[in-house]
Amino acid sequence: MDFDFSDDQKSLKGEALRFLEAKCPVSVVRGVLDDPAKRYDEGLWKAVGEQGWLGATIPEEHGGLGLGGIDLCVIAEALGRSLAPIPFASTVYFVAEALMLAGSDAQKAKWLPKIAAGETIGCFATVERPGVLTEAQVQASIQDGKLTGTKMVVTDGDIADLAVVLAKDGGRTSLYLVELGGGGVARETLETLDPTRNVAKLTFIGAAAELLGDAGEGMALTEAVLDRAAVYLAFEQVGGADRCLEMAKSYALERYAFGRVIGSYQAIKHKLADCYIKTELARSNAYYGAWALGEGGTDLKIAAASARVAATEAFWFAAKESLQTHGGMGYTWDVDCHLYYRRAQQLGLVAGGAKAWKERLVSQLERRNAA
Amino acid sequence: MDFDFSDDQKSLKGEALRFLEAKCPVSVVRGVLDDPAKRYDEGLWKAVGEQGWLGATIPEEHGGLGLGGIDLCVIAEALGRSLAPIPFASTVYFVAEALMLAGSDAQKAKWLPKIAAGETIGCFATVERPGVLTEAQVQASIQDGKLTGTKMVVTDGDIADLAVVLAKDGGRTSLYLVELGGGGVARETLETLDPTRNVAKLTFIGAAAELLGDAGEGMALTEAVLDRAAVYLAFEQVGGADRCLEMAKSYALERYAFGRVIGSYQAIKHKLADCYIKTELARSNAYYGAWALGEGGTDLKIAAASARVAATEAFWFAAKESLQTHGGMGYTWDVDCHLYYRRAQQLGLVAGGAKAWKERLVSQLERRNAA
Amino acid sequence: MDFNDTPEEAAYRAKVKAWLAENAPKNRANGDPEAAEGMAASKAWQAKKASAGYAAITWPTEWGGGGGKTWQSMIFGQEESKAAPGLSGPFAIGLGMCIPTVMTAGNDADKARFVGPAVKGEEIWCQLFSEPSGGSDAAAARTLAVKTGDEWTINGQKVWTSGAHYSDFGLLLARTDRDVPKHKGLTMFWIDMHDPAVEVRPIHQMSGGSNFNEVYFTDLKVKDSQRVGAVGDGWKVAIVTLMNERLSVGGGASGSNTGQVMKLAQDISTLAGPAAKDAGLREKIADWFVQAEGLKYTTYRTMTALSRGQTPGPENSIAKIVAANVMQDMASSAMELEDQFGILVGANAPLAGAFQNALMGAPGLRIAGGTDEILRNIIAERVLGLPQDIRLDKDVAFKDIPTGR
Amino acid sequence: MDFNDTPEEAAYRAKVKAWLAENAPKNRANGDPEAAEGMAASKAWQAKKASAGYAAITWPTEWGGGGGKTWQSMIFGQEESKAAPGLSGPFAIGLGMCIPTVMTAGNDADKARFVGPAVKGEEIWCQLFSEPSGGSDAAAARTLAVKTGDEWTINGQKVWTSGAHYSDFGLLLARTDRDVPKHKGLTMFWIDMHDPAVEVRPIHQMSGGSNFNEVYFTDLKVKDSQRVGAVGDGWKVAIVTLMNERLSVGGGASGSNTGQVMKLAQDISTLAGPAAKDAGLREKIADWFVQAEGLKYTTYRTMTALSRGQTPGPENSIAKIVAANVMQDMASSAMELEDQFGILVGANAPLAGAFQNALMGAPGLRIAGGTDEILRNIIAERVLGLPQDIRLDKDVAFKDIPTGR
Repeated sequence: MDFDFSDDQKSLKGEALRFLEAKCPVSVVRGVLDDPAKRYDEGLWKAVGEQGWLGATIPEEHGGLGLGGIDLCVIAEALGRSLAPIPFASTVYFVAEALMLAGSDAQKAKWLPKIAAGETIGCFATVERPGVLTEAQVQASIQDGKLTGTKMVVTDGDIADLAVVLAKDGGRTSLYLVELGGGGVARETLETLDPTRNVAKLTFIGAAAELLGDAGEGMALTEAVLDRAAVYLAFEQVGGADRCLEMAKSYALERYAFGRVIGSYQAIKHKLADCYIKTELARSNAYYGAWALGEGGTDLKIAAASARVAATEAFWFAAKESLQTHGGMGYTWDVDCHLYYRRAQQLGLVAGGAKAWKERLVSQLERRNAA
Repeated sequence: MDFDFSDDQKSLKGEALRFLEAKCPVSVVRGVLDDPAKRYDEGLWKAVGEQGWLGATIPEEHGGLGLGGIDLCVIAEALGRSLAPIPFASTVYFVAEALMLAGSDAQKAKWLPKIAAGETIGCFATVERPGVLTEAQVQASIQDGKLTGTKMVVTDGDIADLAVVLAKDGGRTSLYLVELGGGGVARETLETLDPTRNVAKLTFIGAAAELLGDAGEGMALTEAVLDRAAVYLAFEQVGGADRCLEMAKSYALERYAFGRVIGSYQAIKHKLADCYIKTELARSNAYYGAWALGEGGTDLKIAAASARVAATEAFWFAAKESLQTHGGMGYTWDVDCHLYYRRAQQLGLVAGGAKAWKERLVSQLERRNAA
Repeated sequence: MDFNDTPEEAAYRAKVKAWLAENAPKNRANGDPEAAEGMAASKAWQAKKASAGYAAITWPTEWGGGGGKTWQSMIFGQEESKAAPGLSGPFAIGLGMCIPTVMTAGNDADKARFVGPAVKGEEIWCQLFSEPSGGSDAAAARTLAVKTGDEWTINGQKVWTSGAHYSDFGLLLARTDRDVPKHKGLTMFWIDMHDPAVEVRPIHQMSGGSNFNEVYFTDLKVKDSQRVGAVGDGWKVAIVTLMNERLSVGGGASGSNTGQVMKLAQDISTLAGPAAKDAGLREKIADWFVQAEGLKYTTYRTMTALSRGQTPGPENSIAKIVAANVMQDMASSAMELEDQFGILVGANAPLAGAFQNALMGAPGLRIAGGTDEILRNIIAERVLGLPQDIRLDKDVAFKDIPTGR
Repeated sequence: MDFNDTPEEAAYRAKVKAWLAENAPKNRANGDPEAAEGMAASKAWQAKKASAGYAAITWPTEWGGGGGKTWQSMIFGQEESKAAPGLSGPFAIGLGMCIPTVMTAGNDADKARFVGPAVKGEEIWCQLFSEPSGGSDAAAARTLAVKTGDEWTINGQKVWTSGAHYSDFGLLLARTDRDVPKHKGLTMFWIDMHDPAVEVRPIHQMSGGSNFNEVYFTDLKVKDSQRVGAVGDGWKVAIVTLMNERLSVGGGASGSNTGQVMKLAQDISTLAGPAAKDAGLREKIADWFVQAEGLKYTTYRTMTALSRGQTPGPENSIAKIVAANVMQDMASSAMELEDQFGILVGANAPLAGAFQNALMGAPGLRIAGGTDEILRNIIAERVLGLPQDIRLDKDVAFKDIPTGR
């Protein structure tokens, strides 16, 4: 039994926190928020690349650090805490993971080094309609090796170089690699609740597409990618929730009402205790998810869903109640609460909402019980 | 717009409260709780009968007071508050209502005067299996005018003289009147969470049964009875919730911890504020239900379901958090909190649980929206 | 119990409806008070109401009111909200809070000067109580008024002031004595919002909008005759203002908005099938519905009490706390149903982003006019009779109350 | 991160399992300590464990312990809970709380006298802190000890005492000075529970059971040598006891019990079809599951810290508050699913009334050992560092603290 980060992982975490405190103060986040033309912070992206984080789990032979998933979790927690406005999740949790899960040797050799070096930004393009992603929803199709169709709500779709796209070829749903700089691709920026992260609509009209993984395995691979991404995202959410609790705590210790700090009132004390409870439960579930990254199978499916459900709840609760603790100040643009309130929704929805993950979790439990 | 009880109704309420304070102190409730042989308080039953309450809504021609449903609501609120351990709901909200809804002139003339006079106790026997009552569940059947089958969880089944039973004759599900003193009826007391109310299993083996209402209308009539009963029960629940809040408030004002009354701590203040909020929402929904008793139709179906959902939530919350407010004392047998904790479950389940009523509510809303 | 009008009510409603049909502006281009034409339309409407006795129905006719009953005012409000929605907005604070305070505590000259123009919509008022240091604690006001001769000099800052940028006058709570306990050192004044010593700055809200202002006073000179009530009586006067706020029951709670969620659910799938058939969602809809409808019927109970000439009970104190939390919960649940699309706002989002807008508005509703926490305290103390929180700021000179600064 | 044993851990676990397979009672008829044969079985088992060094694994061998590590104790606990469940129960309070207190604060004679027999299961201890007047506030103890010569006379009452009826000795917190502030006037004693001046009365719980007692002292005479720690140091000593309580991480949180709800749902229908397919129920199951599993993994984190020789963080403070509320919510939701059958208990109820039993037990769990409210306060103050509640009972002589009497 060893249910904690190793000393190396703890020191990586410390390093990541210090790095982001220096390179990603909230001014960097607000720089993207306030400037509609700015879709991510390029300086931070470059710096993060130089740290080697983009290739954390990419094998050394492909230019990565060859670390384990747990190491990436540690980085994710720091990124979530700092609201880093960069296409890290899309590129690393989704596209690099998809390549490592399903890519051919040639595909890995071509793309992983570029991702590790920060030269290629990725995006994951699956949904077309509101509601949970289902196979029936997928209309994008391949004809003569060319992709035609529209993908909505593609995070980082405006800035990505490479998309992993879910599409149908005849009756078979598969994943495809599409270079967005090629022809037949139109992009349109979509306005979202969290302008610190870019989202686009991608329209493909006969764009060149290359099969990723086996034909017909598109849904299964998508789920496998989502499971891994869910664990990393859960660490971002826990990092965000931690920060919300800290902000609420500091404010509660400095803000006076009726002659004493508001942190001395039980209404605030117990609200923040509940916030702590939810965050610890999320952290423990996320740890289990981190462990399961190395296990795969049903363990990972259950752990990923648990981590996502608990972390989505924790971050949302922390974000909204931290804002509430700040009172009127929390409702202003200039105080940072709303950045977390927005990001809690962004992270809670980007890999699908908690409701769908609860259904996935219970289905897996049923399957395990039946086995 | 006149959305409150009339002066007459308010004075009836005051009278009912004073009467029950005198005739149904908690010692009467505990008398039934502590004595397994005692299935209800016969003295209280007699006294309530003498008040005329059993015939409140029964027409004067049948020996009742001929009052409206709203008047009965006022009485119900007082009964719920006092935890009256008598077969009032079974007899009045269920059986008398079923007779008034569906009985023939002869059936009304035979039974309503006896109910009004306190000579006949009724029970409503529908379910056979765990889970929501559905037509498929009904196995009890009529052959040659005789009833055979088993009904479970029949409230007041041990003490009733007359049962309204849901059964099938061939393909048609209908309600039947069965005199329990006749042959072919076996009764077995069932242990429940709330021993202050009697519950039995009724086994019929060729018992004489008389059709109540049109053949094949059994499910529709059952729902119609449940709708009316739900409104009356909601008032009992609001009465119970009120009492729980009062008990918690008094205890919070007299119990000291750390040198001051516990009611001065926000944890308790805000808990009781939430209790007040839920109870007021329940009261308002119950008022709407009371009004709708006179309207019937979709209005009543929506109002009854709303009243039941809100009142079940309010009483359960009040019962469990009033107990919690009492701390260790609340967990003892000698303090009355558990009587309300038990009754909150009894009232919340007796006409079907809130989950099923939520489904009924939304179905009705859909129907209304479509119309 | 009866949801229908009494004959007397029905007759009044018919009269009101006829008048509205005749007089309410057709094809109103823009009721937004932030735009010049919208404000002009509002002022014209208010003048028309005043001339017909509908501007302040319950006030005596000698003050420009209608000399009517509370139930008449409620019926007019219901019908006006259908026939001329939003137009009366800019006058609500003045007629609902400030002018009643002047009428109760002001001097005769002020009453004569201000009531008429306010009723007719010629002058707009704002309320200047909240300060940065005391959002929940208005009696902690620090804005300082110092008297020299017959004149006061005011310095300080107010915050969360609705309509300050289009107001002509403001009712200002200021500290006039720092050496006595906080509730005793306050004094109320009216001020001219057009004075150059008054600066109004909009507050940029998290939702992007600006419905409130900060208001700064730099050596604002105010005559002693602008005092409303006695020196040191400011808190007593403020309570009059705030009581009037609590009594101004609006056109009624609007009931549930669950229909919108049901509409959304018809077009969306969950993993198990159509969302409209999802039992989890259906249970939530039922829960929201009974809460929202419960509030609506609670308002009816209050209106019934007013109709009967009774003082309403405390039932209405629960409205905001329930409505705001249902709004936030419903919005985030609906977005969860939209799944990845939930993050979109505006035209690309389902139902044109209605739930995303609600999500961004809800935190403000949970805070403005008393946070959830303050309201629970008020219910516990004023409704349930539980003890006040332990106060460290009573019987202490204002200047000695801990503030962390 | 690794859920598997290290080689060292695996070797120890194998050794423990072999010993347990050899020594644990087969076909144990009755482990109920309330029955004579059950208590005899418990005492025999404890003696056997002591002779093998498993009775107090982390204690020094000179005190009858095993001289081992915390991680060994955890592994033994896990395996013992499978091989010999419940048998060690009667000794938990003595070995977990009372004896460690004697070892820390007691005199040499007491240590020599009591540690050995307690380890061997020959003598059972109970803890006498809580009183009727101060359930959440143990320092408010009023049981009075008055000294005459070398002897103390004790009068008063304790409450919520587990195992008092089968205990041989008790650790008693008594008030010895009413003229100093509450935390300063307390003194700790050990007492003989068989003394006729001690009366034990079972508490009749709302669930029908009696797991706790009231204990009355009427002129109980106690020698000054029975004092544990200095006069007036009782609260400091009590904190040692309570700290040991917090450190005694048991065999580990058991994880979720959602399987039982899923089992129930397979046999039950809702209006829309089989309950097992009901999305509302499935979402609840997921919520309960992640909470229960979250607690389990939180325990693992604590155990890992102990294994590594670190002091665990405060994570474990959340366990009871979460577990008790999940238990209550799950029970009432399951009963709602059973619908009218939900009111039944015992054999006629679905799953033999498991959820009804849980419903009746949950309120006790939410209260015993610190209410939800006290625990949230502890988390806020000790974990988050927020200020203590304002105390009116500090720096005041105990006799002058308001009690309402």
